[in-house]
Amino acid sequence: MKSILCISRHPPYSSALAREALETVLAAAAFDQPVNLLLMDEGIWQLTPAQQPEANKQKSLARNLSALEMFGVERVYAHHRSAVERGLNTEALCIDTVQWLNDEQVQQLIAQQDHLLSF
Amino acid sequence: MKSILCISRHPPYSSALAREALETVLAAAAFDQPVNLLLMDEGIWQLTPAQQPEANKQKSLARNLSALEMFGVERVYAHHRSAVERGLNTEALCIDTVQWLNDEQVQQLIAQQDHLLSF
Amino acid sequence: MSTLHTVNKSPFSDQSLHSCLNICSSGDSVLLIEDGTYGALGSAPTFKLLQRAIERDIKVYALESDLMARGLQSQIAQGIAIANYPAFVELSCQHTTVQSWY
Amino acid sequence: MSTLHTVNKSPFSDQSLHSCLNICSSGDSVLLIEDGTYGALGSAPTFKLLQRAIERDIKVYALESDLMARGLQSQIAQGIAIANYPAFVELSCQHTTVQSWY
Amino acid sequence: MKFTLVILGAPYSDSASQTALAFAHAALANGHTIYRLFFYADGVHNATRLAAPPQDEHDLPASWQQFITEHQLDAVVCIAAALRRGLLDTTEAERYQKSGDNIAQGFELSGLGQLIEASAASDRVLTFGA
Amino acid sequence: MKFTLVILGAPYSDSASQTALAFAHAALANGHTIYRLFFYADGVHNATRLAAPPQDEHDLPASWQQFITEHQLDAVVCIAAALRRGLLDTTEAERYQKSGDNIAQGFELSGLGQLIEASAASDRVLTFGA
Repeated sequence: MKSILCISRHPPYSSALAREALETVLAAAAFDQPVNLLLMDEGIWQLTPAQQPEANKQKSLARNLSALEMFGVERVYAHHRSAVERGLNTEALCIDTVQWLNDEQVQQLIAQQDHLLSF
Repeated sequence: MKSILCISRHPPYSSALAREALETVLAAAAFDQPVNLLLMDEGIWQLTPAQQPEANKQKSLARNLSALEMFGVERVYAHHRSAVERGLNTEALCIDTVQWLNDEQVQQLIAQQDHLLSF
Repeated sequence: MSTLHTVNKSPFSDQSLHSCLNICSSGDSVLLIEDGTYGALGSAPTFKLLQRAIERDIKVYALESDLMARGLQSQIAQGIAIANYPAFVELSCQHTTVQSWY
Repeated sequence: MSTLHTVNKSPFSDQSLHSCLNICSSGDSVLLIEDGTYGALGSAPTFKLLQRAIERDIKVYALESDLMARGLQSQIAQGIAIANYPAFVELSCQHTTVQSWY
Repeated sequence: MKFTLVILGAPYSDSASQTALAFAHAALANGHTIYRLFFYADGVHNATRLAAPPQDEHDLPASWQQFITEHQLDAVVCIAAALRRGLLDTTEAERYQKSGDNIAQGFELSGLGQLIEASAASDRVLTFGA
Repeated sequence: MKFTLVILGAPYSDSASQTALAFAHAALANGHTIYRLFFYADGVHNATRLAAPPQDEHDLPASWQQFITEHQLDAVVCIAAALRRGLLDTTEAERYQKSGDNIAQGFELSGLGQLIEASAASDRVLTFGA
């Protein structure tokens, strides 16, 4: 079995990329492939609480993030500095399975993988 | 007759946008519509000399820029600060019809227009 | 003679809002749309530039439905007004031209 | 265990190269492709960060055909090597994983 | 006022299409008129009739088509931009000997002259970038 | 080595498609193999058979198709991403009652499982982003 890390660096609603990254993670989990998700840079915005994309006729991404746990992806990794730089309140997020990583821990996580999928 | 200014802020080869901006300017000129082109931000890179996109099977944009004069677009406006910030040598460009504008002159140029087309 | 500037990129990753604020004139308006609405946060790297623009008599708005989509509506910095689509339309009428920064 | 990082956005407008250089580890390589090749210029805002990366034993390359398309091949900063597509392929074999910054 | 809207983004790639459509609805609701919609660059993908998104996702091409039909709007797709990107009507499919076409009813393939003419005839021109 | 390439960009929108194709050519020339090409997100537009760019412009969808056919490569287009964006084969066109289809021969519509399976089977996976 090869381990996959999906690195999601883009914000939630302006394009379908963040959603398509999550669908990839869910697919890997559904096929019992070891998979993790790392949010960094603008991808951090996927974690803001109280997202209401219905006004733009879009579906909430927070729901897909919540679904990860049910599919066996127990934590979502997120880059702490990306959040700090953006002033994101790390205590109030749309999911409660986030594990924050500093630069070094991100490097270690990447080094453990067989494959990276970049979104 | 209404005056049009096409503001081209994107670099030459990664997408078709810079080319499609030039095609718009050429079309306006062909229809005898008063039209000008302003290059700023990453659009400044369209002016670098010695572009050789053939290696990537693309056509040179410099040729389209040169064609503007034939269609009656006698100068190409370009934002001086964008060039300075990028270290572009303003003495060696792919065309010799560039008129450099400072921030204030860009503001004045914009204020004179009936319409802006943003590329 | 004035311009409505729309900006749709996040200033945390892209220079468009920065460029816009350097070029816009007194009497212009700036409307933050799509990912541009992240520029309404006080934590944005363009925050000071934006405050200076407001002091220069440039009005700054953020599009309501894009703020809501991103969960930002309660977090926007002072001096930025919330605009809905009808207001977007009327802003584009009040100004003579519209420049889109993307 | 090392990573090849490709970066395809210009550091003059986008933060991707900046983020990449903050995260990449000693022994990794960075390959500038497409508009990322503007990051090979000494005038780039990421220049110092890139020089420090080179000092940290990170190899930096720029893709030849993308440099040529943009007229940059004679202007790249010291310490950056030019790579063609066969070299790109071999870099992706020498490193165990590839991360694309875009 | 008379508006011309230039749409440069494809559905799903970015928000340009969605923002432009919401703006267009609001413009009509506010009592203005739309002289022309001009789909250019990646915006040509809004004219496809083959999109089949999941039922709970907004079908932007279908919404554009409905909006255009309902208000009898002039919706022009730049022909050069469309041909490059694989958007064809039956005439162009025949001319280029392509087996099939994919442009929805209500959209018309034409040249950049239509954008220039619309600019001359409109009070406001707005670009919706990708 | 066995490569899987993930292509996320449409022709003309950005360079992802062109870079991926040049990489793929070089990989085979260097003696490696390509286990699978996976077209996802906006990359699905590379699979159109209807593109008709000017003769002096590079026809990327045609080049991909030729490359795939010549080397008998496995080229999978993500079905969910394709349906959203208006890329269909005859089966899907029938299922969704769309009048037409536009996917070129050599490309196969399938699910994300094909990307996961390819990752498991490949030595290297590269993403070509937009």
